[in-house]
Amino acid sequence: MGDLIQLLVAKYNYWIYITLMMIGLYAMIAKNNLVKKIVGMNIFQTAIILFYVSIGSKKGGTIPIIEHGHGAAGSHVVHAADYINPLPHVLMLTAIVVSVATLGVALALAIKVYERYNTLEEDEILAQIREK
Amino acid sequence: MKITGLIIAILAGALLIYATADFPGWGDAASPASTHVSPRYIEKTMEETSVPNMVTAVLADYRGFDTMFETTVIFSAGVVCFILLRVFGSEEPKESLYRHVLTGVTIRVRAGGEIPPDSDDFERIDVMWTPFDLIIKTMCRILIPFIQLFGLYVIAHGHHSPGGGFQGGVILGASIILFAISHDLRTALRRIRERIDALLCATGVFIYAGTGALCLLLGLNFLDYAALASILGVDPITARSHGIFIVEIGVGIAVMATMIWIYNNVSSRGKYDEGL
Amino acid sequence: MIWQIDLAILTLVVIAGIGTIMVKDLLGAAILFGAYSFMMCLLWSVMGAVDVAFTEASVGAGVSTVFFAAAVFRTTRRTKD
Amino acid sequence: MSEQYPALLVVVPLLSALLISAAGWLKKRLCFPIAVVALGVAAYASIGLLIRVLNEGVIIYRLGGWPPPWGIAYYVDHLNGLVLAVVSVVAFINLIASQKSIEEEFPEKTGAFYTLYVLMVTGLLGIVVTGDAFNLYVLLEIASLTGYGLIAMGQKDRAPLASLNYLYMGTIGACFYLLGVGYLYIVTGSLNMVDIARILPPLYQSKAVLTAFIICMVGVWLKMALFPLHAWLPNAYTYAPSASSSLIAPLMTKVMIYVMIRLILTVFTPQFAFSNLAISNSIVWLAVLAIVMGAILALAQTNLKKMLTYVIIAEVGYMVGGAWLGNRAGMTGAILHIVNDALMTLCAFMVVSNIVYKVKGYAFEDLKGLLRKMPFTMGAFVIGALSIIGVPPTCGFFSKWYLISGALKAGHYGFMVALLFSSLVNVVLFFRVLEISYYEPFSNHHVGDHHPEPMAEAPLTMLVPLIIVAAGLVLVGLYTGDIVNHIIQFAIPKGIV
Repeated sequence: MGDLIQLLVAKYNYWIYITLMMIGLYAMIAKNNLVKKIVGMNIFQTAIILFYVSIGSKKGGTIPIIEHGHGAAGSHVVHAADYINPLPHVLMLTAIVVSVATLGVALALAIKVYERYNTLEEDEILAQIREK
Repeated sequence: MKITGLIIAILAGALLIYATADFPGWGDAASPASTHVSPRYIEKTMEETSVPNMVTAVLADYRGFDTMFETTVIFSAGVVCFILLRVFGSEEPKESLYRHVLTGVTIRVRAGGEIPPDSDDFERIDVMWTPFDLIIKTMCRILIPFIQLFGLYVIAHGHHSPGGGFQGGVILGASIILFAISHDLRTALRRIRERIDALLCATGVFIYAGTGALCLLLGLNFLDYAALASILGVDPITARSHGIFIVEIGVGIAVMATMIWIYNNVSSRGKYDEGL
Repeated sequence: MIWQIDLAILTLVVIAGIGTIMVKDLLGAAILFGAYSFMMCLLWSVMGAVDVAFTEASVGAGVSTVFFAAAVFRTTRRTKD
Repeated sequence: MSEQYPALLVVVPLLSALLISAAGWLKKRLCFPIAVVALGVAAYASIGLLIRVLNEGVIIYRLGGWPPPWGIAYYVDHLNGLVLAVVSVVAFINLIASQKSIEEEFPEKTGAFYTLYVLMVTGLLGIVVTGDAFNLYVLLEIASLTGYGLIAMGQKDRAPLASLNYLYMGTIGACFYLLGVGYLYIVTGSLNMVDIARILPPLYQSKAVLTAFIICMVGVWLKMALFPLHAWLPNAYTYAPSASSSLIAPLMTKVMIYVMIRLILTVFTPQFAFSNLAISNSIVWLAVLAIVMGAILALAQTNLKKMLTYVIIAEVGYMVGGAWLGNRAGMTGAILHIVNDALMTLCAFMVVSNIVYKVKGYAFEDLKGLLRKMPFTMGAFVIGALSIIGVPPTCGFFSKWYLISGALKAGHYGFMVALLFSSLVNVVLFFRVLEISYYEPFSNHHVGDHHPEPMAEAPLTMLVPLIIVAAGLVLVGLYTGDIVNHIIQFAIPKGIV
């Protein structure tokens, strides 16, 4: 029992992130509305970003900005254990940008589809294509 | 489809959760991610780039190449939205509305009808027009300069505090979008024309990639800002700091312009006629 | 970081996420997505990722929501699921 | 200058894409020349790079001057040197060939179209040249985003929907890849491919590494449209404008196969992929399924372009299967087939764009009488078809030969049978197309004194590149021995026998 609780405490964060990812993935596959799928896509991407950010977290670490930055280079030693790992943050800044770019393109495409078929529901669009 | 989706999601989730068994604990300071590559960033950024904000230093210098392509991604999203949605030489709208400013009377002009002369008396309004709201317009007018000032601060102060080109650029872009929403798209377009906006977009990315190419021409590797030392007249470490600042400005310009560009195209369906 | 706060925010994030995909109105989904992004931003600032939180606040909760609203405005709010 | 080639390869197209975008607003006439110069420089640099690799071995280029695990580094070895040359040459030839059709189809947006075209090539070259797992993701997104835009410009009715579906699938694929990299990062702490490979061996038993491998592979398979995950591909490629389909069809799937091979060979090492995991056999069976289903579905199509897209799906099966056979011959066949299939698909799709340019359609009825009307185009088509079928002097034969001998060596007869079956189906497919194009349209026979329709060939700027590509198919076939002995031989690590 003790082991289980320890496991739970150490890992519950990851499990919740994965749950979020699966909410997004489910919405992308199962939803019928094109914009809903785009929302799901964004949830999926944000959950992955959350996962990455949590890789960088460090118990007892502070935000990755060095205090007394001005002219103090070398005057006090910086220990790696005191600061949170900045690398995942950098990667995820990039990933957020990618997700907003994808969002823009996806919405533009959805508007194009709507202009042509006058609906955003996938089954109605497919029915219209089949009719022709 | 719903069942398939659920099954796929549950299977994928189960696989991912199964793998967490071998992960280091959450927030473990001894995990490989915290001990292999990152300590150098934490301990050496000040010495090597003299930028206190490690995220900025890693973003624009150690992994500056990623960031250049991140800006390119945004730029290509802008171009894709433009190429998909923009309609040139739009046919005359079915009907357009004009408001007589003094009396508040609304005139409806059918296609082919006579358009009121271009004067201060008449004002073109959107079909989905909401009545003139003094509070919103005035508040936005007052707020926007401060938002823009904050955006510039975020870009400029990215070395020492959270923020940088990307965040600042988004804030600057958002201020213009706020202007477009609180007034209307045509007024906003008169401030930043489409062509200027598109050129700014390319210019921003060009500043970034051009800085890198300049380093290459000065004899060092691509994006090695130390090469700028000879031009800027400072030592190589400070040159890195300045180089980061230059590319952050580029990122800011590109992101600002692209956000506006995407908004204009999406909100007006590429007609640049009536916005949100 | 305080685990109670962490857990509370995580729960809210999951609720907001489920709400976003369940609500039967696209404009509502857009707004709920904004709320979801804000929770996410909160979570990241709690974790110490200030730059990422800043970006998410301006992009996820700000500009993305505007894009969604603009797209919904130009198409339709109606959705079957 | 030659030590800067790896950077120039990516940076010159990127800078020129920005210039093109500006030129699109200021002076439209300049767009095409800038694009030609940019891709020309890229092609020159990539060939120069390949020659340097042949002489000196692996080239490492540090971007920003930072040493590898901290900064991003480019690694150019024989494998990606070869793929780089293919990508840049294919993109260059196709750019020249499609100038006419681009300017006819998008008179107002040529600037934006060329921008996206060059950006996409930048992305593809970057994917191939990079040695950093995360950098690969960013470039993958550039290539995909521009690809969605290029595809959605096609037929008004169907292209946006097809492109949107591609976007959903592509984003899931890219996200899976990103997640896989995250799983690797959490257990290794590194993003550099070589560095990850160095750290991994003690961790081979870890569940996290296994999961990372699986989700990376699933992501890449989604992007390359391996059979059960292929649903987005046929519509997207069929409804795309001809200039973009002849860029995307030859390159996108092939580059993703390169990524898969790179993941197997460099990141996870062949020992892990082939020996530690006992899944290679089932993946080859998946490839068999892809080949058979691709061939059968291709038979069911009634238009040329869609038929070719299903042929691509079958070809993806060839390469995946070859790579996963786990022996030297199979891997050689897979890498050689990346080169050959890029050229073959380019040839076939350039033929389609010539036909579309002249006839305004690509359904089978539109092809009637084309053998007389467009003899050179159809001649090139015959060579492309022979190569796809796998007839000796053309290059398709040789890669198939290696694949089959790999299958024999691995004792995987299912894969061999699938290859032969698909060749037979290809014979039927292409013979049917030729038969249709041999007969004149019906209406002509009713006219009493019937004159054969005059020749109406595509313009020279489209025809000459096509003929060069067709000649290239035969040339590559003739020089296969050299390519294998001098390049591919060194691309495969010694561990694989």
